[in-house]
Amino acid sequence: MNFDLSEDQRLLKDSVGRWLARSYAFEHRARILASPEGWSRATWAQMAELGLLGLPFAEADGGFAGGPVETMIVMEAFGHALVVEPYLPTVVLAGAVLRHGASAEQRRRLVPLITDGSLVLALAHGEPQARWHTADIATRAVEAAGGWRLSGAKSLVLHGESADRLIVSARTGGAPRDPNGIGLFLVDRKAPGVVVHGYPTQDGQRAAEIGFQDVRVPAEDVLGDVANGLPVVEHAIDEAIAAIAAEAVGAMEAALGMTVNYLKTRTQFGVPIGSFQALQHRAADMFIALEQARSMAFLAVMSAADDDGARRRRAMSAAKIQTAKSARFIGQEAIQLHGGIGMTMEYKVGHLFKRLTMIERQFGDLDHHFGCLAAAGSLLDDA
Amino acid sequence: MNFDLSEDQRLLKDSVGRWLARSYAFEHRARILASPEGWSRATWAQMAELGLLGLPFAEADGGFAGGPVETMIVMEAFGHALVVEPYLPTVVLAGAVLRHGASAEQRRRLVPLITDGSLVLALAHGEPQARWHTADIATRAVEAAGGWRLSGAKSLVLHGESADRLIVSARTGGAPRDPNGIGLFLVDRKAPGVVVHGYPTQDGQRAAEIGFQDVRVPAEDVLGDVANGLPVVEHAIDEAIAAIAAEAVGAMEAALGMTVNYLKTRTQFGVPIGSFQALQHRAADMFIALEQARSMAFLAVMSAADDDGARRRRAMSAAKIQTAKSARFIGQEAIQLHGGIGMTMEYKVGHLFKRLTMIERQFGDLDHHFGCLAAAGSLLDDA
Amino acid sequence: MDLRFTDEELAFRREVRAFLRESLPPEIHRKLAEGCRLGKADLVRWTCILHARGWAVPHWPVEWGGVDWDPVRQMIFRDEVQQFPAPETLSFGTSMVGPVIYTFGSDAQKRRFLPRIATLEDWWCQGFSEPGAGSDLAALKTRATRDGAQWVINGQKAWTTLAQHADWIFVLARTDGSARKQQGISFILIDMTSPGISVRPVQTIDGGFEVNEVFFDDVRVPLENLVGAENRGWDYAKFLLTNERSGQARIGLSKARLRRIRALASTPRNGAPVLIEDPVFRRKLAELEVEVRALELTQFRVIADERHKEQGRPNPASSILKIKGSELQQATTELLMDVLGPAGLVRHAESGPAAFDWARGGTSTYFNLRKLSIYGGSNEIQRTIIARAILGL
Amino acid sequence: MDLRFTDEELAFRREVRAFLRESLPPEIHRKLAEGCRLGKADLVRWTCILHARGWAVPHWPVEWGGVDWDPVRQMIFRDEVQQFPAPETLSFGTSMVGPVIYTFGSDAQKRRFLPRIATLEDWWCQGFSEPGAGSDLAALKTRATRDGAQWVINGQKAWTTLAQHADWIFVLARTDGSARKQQGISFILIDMTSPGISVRPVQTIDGGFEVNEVFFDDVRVPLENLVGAENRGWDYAKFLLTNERSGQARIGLSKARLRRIRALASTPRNGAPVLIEDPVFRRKLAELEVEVRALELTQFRVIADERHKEQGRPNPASSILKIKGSELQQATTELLMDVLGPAGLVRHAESGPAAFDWARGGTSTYFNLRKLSIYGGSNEIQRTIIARAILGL
Repeated sequence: MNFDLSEDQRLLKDSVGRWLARSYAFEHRARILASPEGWSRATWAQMAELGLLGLPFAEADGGFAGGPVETMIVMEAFGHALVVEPYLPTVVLAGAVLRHGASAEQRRRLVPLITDGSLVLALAHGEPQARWHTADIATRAVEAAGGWRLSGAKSLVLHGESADRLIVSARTGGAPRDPNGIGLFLVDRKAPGVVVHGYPTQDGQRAAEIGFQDVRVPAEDVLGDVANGLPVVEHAIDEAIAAIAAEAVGAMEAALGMTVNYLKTRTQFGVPIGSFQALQHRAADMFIALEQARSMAFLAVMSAADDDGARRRRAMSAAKIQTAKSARFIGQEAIQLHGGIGMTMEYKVGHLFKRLTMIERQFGDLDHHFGCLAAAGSLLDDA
Repeated sequence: MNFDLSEDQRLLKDSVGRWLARSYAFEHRARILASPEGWSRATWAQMAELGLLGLPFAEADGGFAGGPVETMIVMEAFGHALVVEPYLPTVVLAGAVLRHGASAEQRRRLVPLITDGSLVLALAHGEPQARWHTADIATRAVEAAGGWRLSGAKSLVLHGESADRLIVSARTGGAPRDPNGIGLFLVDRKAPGVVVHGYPTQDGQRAAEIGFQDVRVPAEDVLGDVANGLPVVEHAIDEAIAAIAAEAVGAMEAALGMTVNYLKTRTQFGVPIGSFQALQHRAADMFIALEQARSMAFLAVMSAADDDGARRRRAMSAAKIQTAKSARFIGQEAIQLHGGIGMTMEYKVGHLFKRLTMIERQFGDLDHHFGCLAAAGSLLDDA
Repeated sequence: MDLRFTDEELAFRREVRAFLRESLPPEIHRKLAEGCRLGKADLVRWTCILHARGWAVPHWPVEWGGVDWDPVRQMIFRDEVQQFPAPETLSFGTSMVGPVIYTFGSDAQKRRFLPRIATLEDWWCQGFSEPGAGSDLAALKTRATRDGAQWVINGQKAWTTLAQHADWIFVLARTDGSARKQQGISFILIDMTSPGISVRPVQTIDGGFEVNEVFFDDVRVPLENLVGAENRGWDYAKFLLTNERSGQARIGLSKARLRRIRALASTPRNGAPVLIEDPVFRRKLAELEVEVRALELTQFRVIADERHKEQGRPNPASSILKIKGSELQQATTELLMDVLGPAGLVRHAESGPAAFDWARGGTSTYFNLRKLSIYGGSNEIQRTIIARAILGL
Repeated sequence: MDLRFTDEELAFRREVRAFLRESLPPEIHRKLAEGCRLGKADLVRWTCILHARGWAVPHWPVEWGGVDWDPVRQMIFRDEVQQFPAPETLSFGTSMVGPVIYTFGSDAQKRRFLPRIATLEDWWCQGFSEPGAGSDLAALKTRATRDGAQWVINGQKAWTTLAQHADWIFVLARTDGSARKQQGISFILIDMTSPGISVRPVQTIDGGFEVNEVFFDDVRVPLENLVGAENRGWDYAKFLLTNERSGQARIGLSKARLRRIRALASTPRNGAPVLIEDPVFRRKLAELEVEVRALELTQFRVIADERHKEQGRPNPASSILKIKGSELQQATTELLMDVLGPAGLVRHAESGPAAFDWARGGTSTYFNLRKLSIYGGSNEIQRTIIARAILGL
């Protein structure tokens, strides 16, 4: 058991941290958010240069052979800086689908394009009726000459409007909530029959509702077994949960840091408000919540590669629960301890709060993951 | 809408308060607790003199025509002083069964004996398998020449060992959890076939497990309709819930008062610990919890006579929930803010905590009443 | 002792409800029910309707347009308005400066200002907080210096809600710099069109524009715009803030939100299972219903208690209403977000998809209502008031 | 970075578990599993068994009976002992005064005391707190004045756990009344059979006798019973208290209790429905399991961190372990009470009915464990440590 970063990992952490401090200041991010696409292709190119976009892929596929720890390092830094670029959909989610579900030929075709920044991907999986249930897929894929035809609707597709290509899950068989009978298809966002309606989410990021009307997919763009795509998606979502748990840790750390700093410098009644014991104790509780979340983010990261799917999902649900609880508590307390200034768009802490509020719910809220965990038996025996 | 006590009610409150302050000091109570029966017949006689034992009964039956507000006044004072006498089983619980379920002839026979202190009663209703479910009755009553014969087991009968007579619920028909088919029977505690095993409860009060082996009950000791006794018991339990909600308010008020006093007088680091803001805020939260519980105790008291059983039970569950939450919070915080001294048997606040812990659970714990309320629809429309 | 409403009170409740049903424009109702922001025009329109009915300022003295309702009827009226939900009148006028003027103001001030507050011809805002004076309000630095027949105001106010619409602002300003902190403060009424005033709107995290910074640069105000006595403004402010506290419970709003939550959770949508079937969800809903009911009764008690108190004396128990009322509004909004599920992630302000319209206002209300535990005397300040004024710590 | 245990560590875990299974007397195991109090004889017996295996004081230096385990193995050992559950050795000796003696004591003290601590031939208790010195420990008033070759001790200690069984007590006493509060305190070892010591047991709310008052009336102690330097006792106490804090997480106990809860909730009893079927109950259980798991990982991190720190330097993060560890022990006991239902109302100490034996120990453990957030530096003190030492407030 050890928590030490390797030499390479420490270098990665330093370089990403330095780059963001230099190139992704809060004011710069505000301008990116206000731009039409809501993210920055210039920043994306810098990420490619830094090697971040190819991080989790095997060298044989054109990547840099990073693992979950490397992704954690990057995402934690992104959480600190509130990065809004399409890293989660392209590199984490779609990246995981490609790693676990695509053929070697497909990976060799696609990974270099991701790595050099010329291909943005999105995972179009969730549907309007599904709430958080991953198997609730009604989009249908019907075999047609030399390929498939997709019809259906996908909801809350992260960066769906900006993506060059979409990874779409669709039912090739089975009843609506059957975990079997789901295939994965690579679809050009501009293909005939694809209708994209993009919009901002509450934290300023972008998502889209996407309709598919008899969209043609050639056979070479089918990813893996057309009846067994769900485990691939679930593994990708589990990796994404680990990634946003790390992102949340970064954002919580930033929120706590800003709060402590504010408590030290803001004076009322002639003294810094950080000298008031009630506020000190609440800051201490924020610290505890942060460290508990950090511990569970480690668990998620370490479980991301676990091949025992049931144990992996228990760990992810547990990590998601702790992340959600800590994120809610730290976010709310950060605003409260800042007072009015925390409520304004001009100040970073409110944006951290909003991002944390979204992370709480992304890939399933507390209730959903408690349901999963309660159904999965005891967590204690996994230790 | 008004919260004012009438002149008579104010007098009652003053006289009970004065009597307890004089005659029921903490040290005196400790001696009573240590006595073989665990309660005091001398105190009981004083209660009779003060008119407390006949309080809720109609004048025609030999009582003093008090209502739920009078019971609240008495029970709140009892909570303050941690009274351990069998008032709840005799006057509140059995009293309510007699008022709602007995014949005029039976009331005329029994109420004067209660009023003058010569008859102690207990309600033997709960059973080992029932947890908190009032309809879960397996004790059976079979008709026999000129009366009935009872067989079964009752659990946690308050003051069951001291009672002269027991009011026993037993099934005359229906399946185990059927709300119909339950009758009520008056049984001499010393009758052949009654086996009583008394023991202390965690707060120092007394209860008993009672077995009934073919116990004979003459026809004149059947209380009301032999197939429809459950609504009578439930009404009695509802009145008891209102009574212990008031008792809890008294105990919480005493615990908060002791805590505030301790915060003012205990010095550490050269100042009274009540000058520490974190402790001030926690005392403020205790005060809020007390006032919220007081409000719901009022609701319970005002609903005790509500003939709409469903609405009455919603109100009682809501009051029980608020009581339990406030009792747990105030009890725990009172100990914590006292520190070590609160953990000792020599000091009253620990006894208040223990009684509050029992009240939390008596007649159903939080989970039980949340279940009742969640099944009963919205509380908001009763307002 | 009787917690039930009398038949007359119940009839009054029905009368208010019927009036709301008949008179509230449906567009305004819909916006409120969905937790969306009203425009100035909406509120002016509704205030005129209330005024026509004689109910714009029912809690005021009858001679200034009030209705002779006892505290219970006042409470029923507010509760019905909040539950319906219908708009409440602009509190800065009707509940803050109005009562200060009719209690402490001159006859000329009463005649001049009160009628226009009642009809919302004058939109008022509150100039109390400053960048350096939040919880420590008495640290305020804005100064009013006398120059002939005028005050000259210099300084900056912060978190001035809806100042962008305001015709008038009431400010606390320091008129005696040598006095102790709480003394030497005066309560002054200022025309927002006065030269030297500038307003900078500040966007809040829900995306809305509600608060402002207001700058005073040699703003000249007639001497007669001083309310009451010079240097006694702190007393009037305390009177005002205590009134504000009691009004902040807004139990009717929490009840309305809980009803919306129950309705949303019971509505099948896209064929997904309804949330109301989930025992954990039902428990959370029941938990909040119990707390709201308890606070409603606590509010009854505070109101009933008012009859026994001398008029105008602050009741520290009103701090309970502020603390629990704000916490319950925040908690109900959290539960609303739980009901929304993924739809809560969508921002509706601009180009959000119509499929999520049912979820409109949920998440942004959650963001917006974080203010409740901060403003009007933060909940930390209220806890300190309870500890000191009630518990004697 | 690797959170998994190595194969060797897993084998070690199995070895410890096998030893416990073979060696722990079943009566002792049953008492612990039911949350009942062990007698002195039980603990002496078990300490001898551990000592025979060489595991009585594994965390000590090897020369004094320790085992050369790294921090991870130490943690695995403690965790297995707590989870089993098996008794932990008497902490006043093995974890408090023992480490102080082998770190700061003289060679003579080491030779004299350490072996008898390891075998529990000497039962130690802790004389720190006083009636006027609880959270403010440095306010202690017990004095040691030098008289020839002896210290003369006068004063009173409070909350002295298990002093009624003790052969020895280690006390903090003031040896220089003129120095600043934290200075002028010395760390002295006192034979409990010395004339002038009296012990008054104090019953706690769970009905047990665990704490005592200890009075010192002209108690004479040889000068050589001073540990380390005169007037430096506060440093040794801080060293000791920080060790204590890390040990207070007792995650293994919370895990064992959660397993007992799950087992009880899954056992049909009298034909009533099992609680584990209730989604609300399952949620509460899952909630605690997540928190315990998180704290376990946090503990791993603190332990891993120890390798990077200089030996003996207190890690303020250990305050997290104390706060959350005590809160989780208390929370698991609350949930246990929920499982017990009506049976939790019964007192088992004396004549409780056998039908409720399965519920034994639940409620009284709940009462008893309220102490956890009070002693060993109250959780309020720990929060202040975090705010100051870690956050710099």
